[in-house]
Amino acid sequence: MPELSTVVFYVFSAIMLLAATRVISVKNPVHAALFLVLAFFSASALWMLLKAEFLAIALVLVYVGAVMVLFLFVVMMLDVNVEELRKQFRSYLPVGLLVGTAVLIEMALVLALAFGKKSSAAGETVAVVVDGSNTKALGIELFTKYIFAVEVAGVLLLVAIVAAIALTLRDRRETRYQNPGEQVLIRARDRVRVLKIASEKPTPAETPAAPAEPAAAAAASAAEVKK
Amino acid sequence: MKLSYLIVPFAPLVGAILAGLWGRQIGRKGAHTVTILGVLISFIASCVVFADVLAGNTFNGPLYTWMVSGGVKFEVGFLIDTLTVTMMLVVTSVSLMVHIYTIGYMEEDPGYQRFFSYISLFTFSMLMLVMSNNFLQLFFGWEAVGLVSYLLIGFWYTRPTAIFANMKAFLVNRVGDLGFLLGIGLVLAYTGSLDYKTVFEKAPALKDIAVAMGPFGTPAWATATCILLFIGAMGKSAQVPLHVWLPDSMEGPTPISALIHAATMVTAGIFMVSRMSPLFEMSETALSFVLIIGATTALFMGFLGIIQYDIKRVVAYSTLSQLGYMTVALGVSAYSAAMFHLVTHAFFKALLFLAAGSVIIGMHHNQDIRYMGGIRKYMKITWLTSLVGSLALIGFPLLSGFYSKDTIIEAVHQSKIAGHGYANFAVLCGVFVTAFYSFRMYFLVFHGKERYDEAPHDEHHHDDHGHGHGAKPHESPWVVTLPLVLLAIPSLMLGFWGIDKVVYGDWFKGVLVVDSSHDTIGALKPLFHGPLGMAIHGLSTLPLALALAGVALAYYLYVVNPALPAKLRRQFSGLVKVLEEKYYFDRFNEFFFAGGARKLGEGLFRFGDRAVIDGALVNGSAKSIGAVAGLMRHLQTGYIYHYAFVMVAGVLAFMTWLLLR
Amino acid sequence: MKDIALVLPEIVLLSLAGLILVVDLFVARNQKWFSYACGIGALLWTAVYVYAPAAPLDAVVPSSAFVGLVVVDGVATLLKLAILLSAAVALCYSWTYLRKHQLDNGEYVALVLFGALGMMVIASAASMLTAYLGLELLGLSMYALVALKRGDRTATEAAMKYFVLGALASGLLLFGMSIIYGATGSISLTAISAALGKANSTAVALGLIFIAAGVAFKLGVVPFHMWVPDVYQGAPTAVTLFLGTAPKVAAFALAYRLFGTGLTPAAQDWSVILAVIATLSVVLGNLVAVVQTNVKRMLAYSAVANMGFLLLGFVAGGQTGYAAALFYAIAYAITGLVSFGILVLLSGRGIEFEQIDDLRGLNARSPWYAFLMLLAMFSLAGIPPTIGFWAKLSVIEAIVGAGYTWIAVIAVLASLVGAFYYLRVVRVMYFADPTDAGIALPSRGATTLMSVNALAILVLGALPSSIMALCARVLQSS
Amino acid sequence: MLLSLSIWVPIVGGLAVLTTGNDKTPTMTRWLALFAAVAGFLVTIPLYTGFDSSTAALQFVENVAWIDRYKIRYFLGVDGISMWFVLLNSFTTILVVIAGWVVIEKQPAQYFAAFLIMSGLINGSFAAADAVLFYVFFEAMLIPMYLIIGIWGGPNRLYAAIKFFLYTLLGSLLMLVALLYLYNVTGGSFTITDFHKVPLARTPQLLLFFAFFMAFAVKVPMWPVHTWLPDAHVEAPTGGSVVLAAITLKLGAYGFLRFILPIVPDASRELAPFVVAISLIAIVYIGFVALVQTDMKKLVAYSSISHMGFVTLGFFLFVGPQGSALGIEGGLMQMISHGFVSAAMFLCIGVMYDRLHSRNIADYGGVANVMPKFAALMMLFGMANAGLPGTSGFIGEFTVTLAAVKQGMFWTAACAGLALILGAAYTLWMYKRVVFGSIGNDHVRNDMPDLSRREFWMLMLVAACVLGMGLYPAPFTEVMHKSVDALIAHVAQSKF
Amino acid sequence: MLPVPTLNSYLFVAAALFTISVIGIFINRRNVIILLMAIELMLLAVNLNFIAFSSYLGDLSGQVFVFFILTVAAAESAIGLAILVVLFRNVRSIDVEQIGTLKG
Repeated sequence: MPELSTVVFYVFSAIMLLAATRVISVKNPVHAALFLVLAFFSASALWMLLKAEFLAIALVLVYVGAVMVLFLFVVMMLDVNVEELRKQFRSYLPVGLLVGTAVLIEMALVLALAFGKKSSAAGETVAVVVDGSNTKALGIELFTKYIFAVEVAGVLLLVAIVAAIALTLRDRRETRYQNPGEQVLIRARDRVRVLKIASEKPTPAETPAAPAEPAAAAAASAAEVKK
Repeated sequence: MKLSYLIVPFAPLVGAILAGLWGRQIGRKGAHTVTILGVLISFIASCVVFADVLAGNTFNGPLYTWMVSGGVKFEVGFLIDTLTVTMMLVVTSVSLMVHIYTIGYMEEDPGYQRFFSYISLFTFSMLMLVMSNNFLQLFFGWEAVGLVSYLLIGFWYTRPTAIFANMKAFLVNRVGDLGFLLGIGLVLAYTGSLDYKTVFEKAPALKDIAVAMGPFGTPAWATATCILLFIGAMGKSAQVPLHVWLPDSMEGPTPISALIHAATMVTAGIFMVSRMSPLFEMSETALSFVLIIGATTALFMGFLGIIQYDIKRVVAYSTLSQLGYMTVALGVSAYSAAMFHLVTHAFFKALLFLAAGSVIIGMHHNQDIRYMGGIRKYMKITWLTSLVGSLALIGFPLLSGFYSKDTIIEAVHQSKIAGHGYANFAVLCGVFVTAFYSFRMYFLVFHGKERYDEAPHDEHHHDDHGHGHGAKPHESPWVVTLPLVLLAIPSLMLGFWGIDKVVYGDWFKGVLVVDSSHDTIGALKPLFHGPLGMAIHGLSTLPLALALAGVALAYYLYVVNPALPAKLRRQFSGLVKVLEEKYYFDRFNEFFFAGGARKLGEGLFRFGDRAVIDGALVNGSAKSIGAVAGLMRHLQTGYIYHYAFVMVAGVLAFMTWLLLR
Repeated sequence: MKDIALVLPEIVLLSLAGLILVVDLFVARNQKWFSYACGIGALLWTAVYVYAPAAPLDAVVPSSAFVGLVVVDGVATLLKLAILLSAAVALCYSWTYLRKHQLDNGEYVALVLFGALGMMVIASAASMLTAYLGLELLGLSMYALVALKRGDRTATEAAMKYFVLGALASGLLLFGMSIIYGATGSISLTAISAALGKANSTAVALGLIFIAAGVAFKLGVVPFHMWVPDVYQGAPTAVTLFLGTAPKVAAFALAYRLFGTGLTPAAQDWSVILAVIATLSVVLGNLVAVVQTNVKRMLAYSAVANMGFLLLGFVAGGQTGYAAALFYAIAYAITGLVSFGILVLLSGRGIEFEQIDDLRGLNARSPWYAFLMLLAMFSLAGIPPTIGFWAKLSVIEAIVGAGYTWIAVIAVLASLVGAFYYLRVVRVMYFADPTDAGIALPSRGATTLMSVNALAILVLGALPSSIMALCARVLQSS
Repeated sequence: MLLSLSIWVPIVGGLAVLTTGNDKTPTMTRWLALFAAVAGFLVTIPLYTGFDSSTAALQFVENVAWIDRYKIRYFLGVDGISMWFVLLNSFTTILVVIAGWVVIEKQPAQYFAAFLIMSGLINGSFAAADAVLFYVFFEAMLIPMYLIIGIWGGPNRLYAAIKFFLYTLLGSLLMLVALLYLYNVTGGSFTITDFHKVPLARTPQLLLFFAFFMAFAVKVPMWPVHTWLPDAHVEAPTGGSVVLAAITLKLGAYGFLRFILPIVPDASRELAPFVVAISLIAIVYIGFVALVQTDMKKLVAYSSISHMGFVTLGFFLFVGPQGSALGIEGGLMQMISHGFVSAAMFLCIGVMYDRLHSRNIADYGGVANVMPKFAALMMLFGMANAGLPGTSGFIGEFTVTLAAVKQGMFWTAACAGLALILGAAYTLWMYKRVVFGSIGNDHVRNDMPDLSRREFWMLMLVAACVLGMGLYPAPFTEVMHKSVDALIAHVAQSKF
Repeated sequence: MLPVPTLNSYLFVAAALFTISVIGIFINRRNVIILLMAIELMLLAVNLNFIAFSSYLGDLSGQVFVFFILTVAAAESAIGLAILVVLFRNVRSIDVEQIGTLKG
């Protein structure tokens, strides 16, 4: 009878791979996101097996709690026509599977060549524990040895914030607003432009009242008010 | 180095430069004055040198070092000996005559100064050629005279025929020059020097060395060299088959025909072979080659003279034929005879040409002998001098041509060299032919019915006398007739005076080398009993009989029975056609060489350069790069999944490499 | 405190960037030049901090900080200087363009500064972790910058492609890093280098392949180059200018840190991989550039080819090879600043100046700019006496020296093809008649800066000795 | 200092012209350009007067470190092989400036500047004793030339310019690889003389041979990589054609002597028959092609290729110690002479082009009637082109042919000698159709005044050189002997 | 009988996950959001690798790395989604095939 951990490994591995397969194959992005959540959960379980408890928790918290929610948000927000996204999926499948299989087989072969000896010999995971807690150990590492990296990661998040805001915030330029400073500073000649229009020579045969009207129209159009 | 040596060639050069560069400033008179003065000085200096050489002072030395390369010293220098001085005298005297004659002949030509400049330049070049003591300078002169010849044939450069003829002359000469150059190359390659003296000294040891000449097998050095050098002579001296340019060169003004294409330049080949006699004597094969070429030229070019109507062309063919005689003389090692004939021929042929020119002036630049006749009444001096010239040409006893030509015929008779039988026949037959066409022309021009008013109107000739057609012929001015008279004198006397000294005497001793095994002149020497004796003996020999027969026939056909020639012409139309077409040499050359070269060039250009190199290779590779690029840009489909696929495929490829490693 | 002192430039830049972000909120819409000036000032000020403790550059004693996360050595200092200066210059060129294209907001400056910070982190990376974080910092800033022209369809499309492929690439890189970590048991590059001898070579090779893919993506070399043309073309030209210059130096830094220091013992493996990648890039980049009509896209393919050349320096390996590649990166940054900078400067209001035909008759309209562009083109083509020639010379020298003569032959033949399209730019500028399409004539200040920048191509082309020697010496001392 | 001056005086002059030039009123520009060109020539004269012809070593040496990283040095020096070309180039620059005096209306400042800068660069490549320095100058001159053809060229200039550039670049890039290879073999030196000394096995020699050969054969140009030349010449403005023909082609041939022969002597000896064969093809094939050209410039361009065939032929005639000198010096003389003659021919065509704006032979005819002075000068140059003794054109062809015969390669000499006929044929035929004959059309009658004073003296200057060299070439060869002998002695030794 | 999971087992699982996500990226032609999710999956696979190695090596730095990857991944998805939103505003679609105007 296999150990529990062994069973757990196989079960969650299977779930994770299946969920991953579904992620890339389902038609509805909402479903995909949910399958992704499933995959993350399974992965989290595997990480637990590997005694990386903090990371396993963090994965669930960060990913499932935050990132996936973001995904779902976007999916909902974008109002995607789901039906349209389904065509022509299968026709590319064989090529994709072929290459995928090739990649997988080759990777498996190379990995077997590379790490086969090591794994067959030990087969035992080593919990990296300092003072009994993975979290604590990790924390100490992060804030001593890796403080520089933490800072850079912080900048990274800042960049993400700046970028996301800069990209998605509706442009202020599109809203019209008054600038009192500009309004005060403006001068008369900027506002009203007097155009000289060569008056047409009135033919004597026409009525004498005729010239008055066009002149008024010209004056009206000449006074062009600037913004 | 004596000053006179320098004066001889450079005086004409100064004249040429003055007349050429400042022609407009010094005017017509100035131009002919400086050039004639130059040539006169040159002539006088030549006489001085002549006297000096007579006194036994020869000279061989460099003027300056032209270039040194690869251990070879290329020099410019003079070799003054009897051969040189003979040529110097001939060149300067004939040139002087021609200069004077030109004053009259070119009187109305707009290119007057240019003309004088050219002929003086020619005189310079020719003198440099003959005075050279090395092959380089020889080649210099060789090409320089060719250049001036080119310029002068095309003197009337608006005439299409003239500029065709001059190009043809230059190119045909170039063919000869190629041979000449290669000959010089062989000389240099084996002797390591271009200096005559050194070469002649080293030659005997080298003569039998086999030379690898590709398709021509491996002839002996002497044979190869001599034949190649002779090819040069064939070009310059218009030997079959490189003779084609000479008749056409008559497009040039007549003084040129006299000076360049009769008296001097064309004999450069004869002079050169004589100069190279130490080399030619080493190879009987080469001599045979020379002999056969010369004999062919002598006879077959004579035939062509028979049917020509253009007065200058008749003389031109006679020149060809006479050059053939000289070449024959070279072939039988009778160099002195060749040189002697060269000298006499220079005078009487110059005379004939100038006389022809005089006739042409008299006929208002009509050259067709069918429209002449009976001119002797109007142009007495021209007539008489022409008669002298013609008689000298046919070898009438006591006249200069007789001595030189008869000696050649006798020498051929004595020769045992391969081809001598053919040559013997050719020269004898040639005597008859020469006599016939010479007197055909003579009778047609000076005797018989006056036909000058029948001339069809002719557009391209140079008649701006203002006389109009049909005007009576008139005697030429004294500047024209004076040279005729002055040239008639040596034509009459030179043979008689010179034969014993030049041919049978010691004049060329040590200069012209003859191997005793084929010394034809040496064999004749015992038979020679003075010039008078030779003339008397000549009366009873076959050549004179043949010559007289030719004259008689001409008289019968063109004076007694003038209708007959036309009939005969119709009768033998096939033969006449061949002669009219000059044995189809021109046709062949034009079709095969000129046309062939153009076709080949066109083919290489269109196919080789355009289609293959540019089309297929250069633009082709550019196009294919463009095409490949155009295809490859389609890999960039714009779709993310393709991009991702390519990336993954790249990784996959590397993993495959890793597994197969 | 020593640790802090070593990363003081980064701290300064970060603080200033944050400050600008805040100050910008209070800067009026039409006074944004102030933020830009501050940004440029921040970059230059940081450069001073980079340079000040370090002089002379080749005498910098390599010192690591933060328990082996960061290393400050000559290479890092030089690279940081190059990055900061080129970023500052790019920002100078961009100002007018951004204003004309209504991109003149404070976020732009901040993102550029953060990007520069990321590059600095890469340059100093002594651990795979730091390298990765720097890379992501740069990457995220760049994604955002490309997308910043929000209303523009092509810009957002480019950003999306860049982002997805970039994420894929960093996934590949991380996968490789995890394998290397597994094989060597460390993420510190020096430790990896030490452990590599004992590690399983197949595992290392597998990791190398994935790391190479990640680095190759950042460099933009075949077959991981597919984003380059689309992003260069789609992004606003000012962003392209930034993207095409400093990050190339950073990409060198990444490659140098990973391959040149961490994975050196596995050189016989990765040099083969890089040789293939580099050769393919040189050939494909030059080939496809030939048929482009959009000058930005053409320069993108040219960048692919040039980065292939740069990578050849790594193929050659050793100090010589890295020095050649480093010199190449700097030379390319200088040239890239000119070529893209001129496009940026000449762009009119709201119009992208990007078709090759837009340059028609430039010589008739502005001979000076035509000449400067000509310098850039000949430098890219590698014709002396420009700096581009020396860059190519050093790289080819390195690979010929390493025995890869055939690659050198292929590379030079490909750059022959390359010369064709660079010449086409010169051709339209000089030989064609000008069209009516208006160009903006830049301000005197921009022209002066551009002149200095472009003449540097020529001057450094005539006297490349000092900078070449510097590249070699900083590598030796590191 | 002299060599530096010869390089930098024109370049600085060019920059001065470029910056101070005023395209609206170009008089000052022209005079400044002429001044720079003349100054550039004057500084080269001491190279001849101060030349020590008793040594094969480099003279007027300047050797300072330039790029330490690769031990690249600013190493200048001339020997008997290169000295003349510096002078020739500086002289030609004067001609070019005069030729473009009033003719160039479009951006004259850029025009003159381009030529002056190019002049300096060319001097640099002839004087360079460091391979990279050579390469830098060699390549850099492509830029001004590209612009010259492209900006001031004829209707098909775009194609011609790019073809010229890429063709040349193709060769030189391979050379770059070769240089770097040698750098590694020598253990880190770019000095050309070090390349000469380094031993090399057969295979690398052969590969290096082809790398260098591509570079220089394109430049010479040799068949079959010659097709850029006719296009470039036809489209280039007169000055461009002059420099291209007179100078840059020489650079290719110069490369044979400076690089190929001494660096890979064994490969050179082994492949000499190959080079001789394609030289012959160049001479004969191109001669025939030149015959059928209807464009004067193209004709002269093809004739240049044919003439340059003699140069490469001469270089690769390995005849004992003596004969080689004849061939190599003959080749060098042919190079110098061709510098004068081709320049003159292109200037002549330029003179006609300036009047009728056509290069088609068919558009002319009877030019002698209206331009007698010009006709006379062109006759001289035509004859020089046809290799007439007394002109400079003769020397090279003569000596190379002699050298070939001397080598025992009679058949080669005979084929090469065909140029004697072909050269005369195409030159004279063109001359006949263009200059001789009656006036071809009204344009010739009305629009072709005889030479202006400027043109006359420009052509006279060349004419003097052509004749002077033809009549007294000794001074030209004197300075070469030692260098050529040293080269031959070097080539005779195996490097294996 | 199930074998006890070894390091290799984890690596295989991670590799499989990695492969699935890669396939997801290039097989998906319709939905950009799924692309982003596939990227998350890929990072998950990498994390699994790191943690597995970390455990088997007894070295904490792998876990530290994972911590940062998680952080970065979050930031990345934020930016990715922001870009997606902007793109959607321009294109009115999240169809991958719609974003192919830049090509060639």
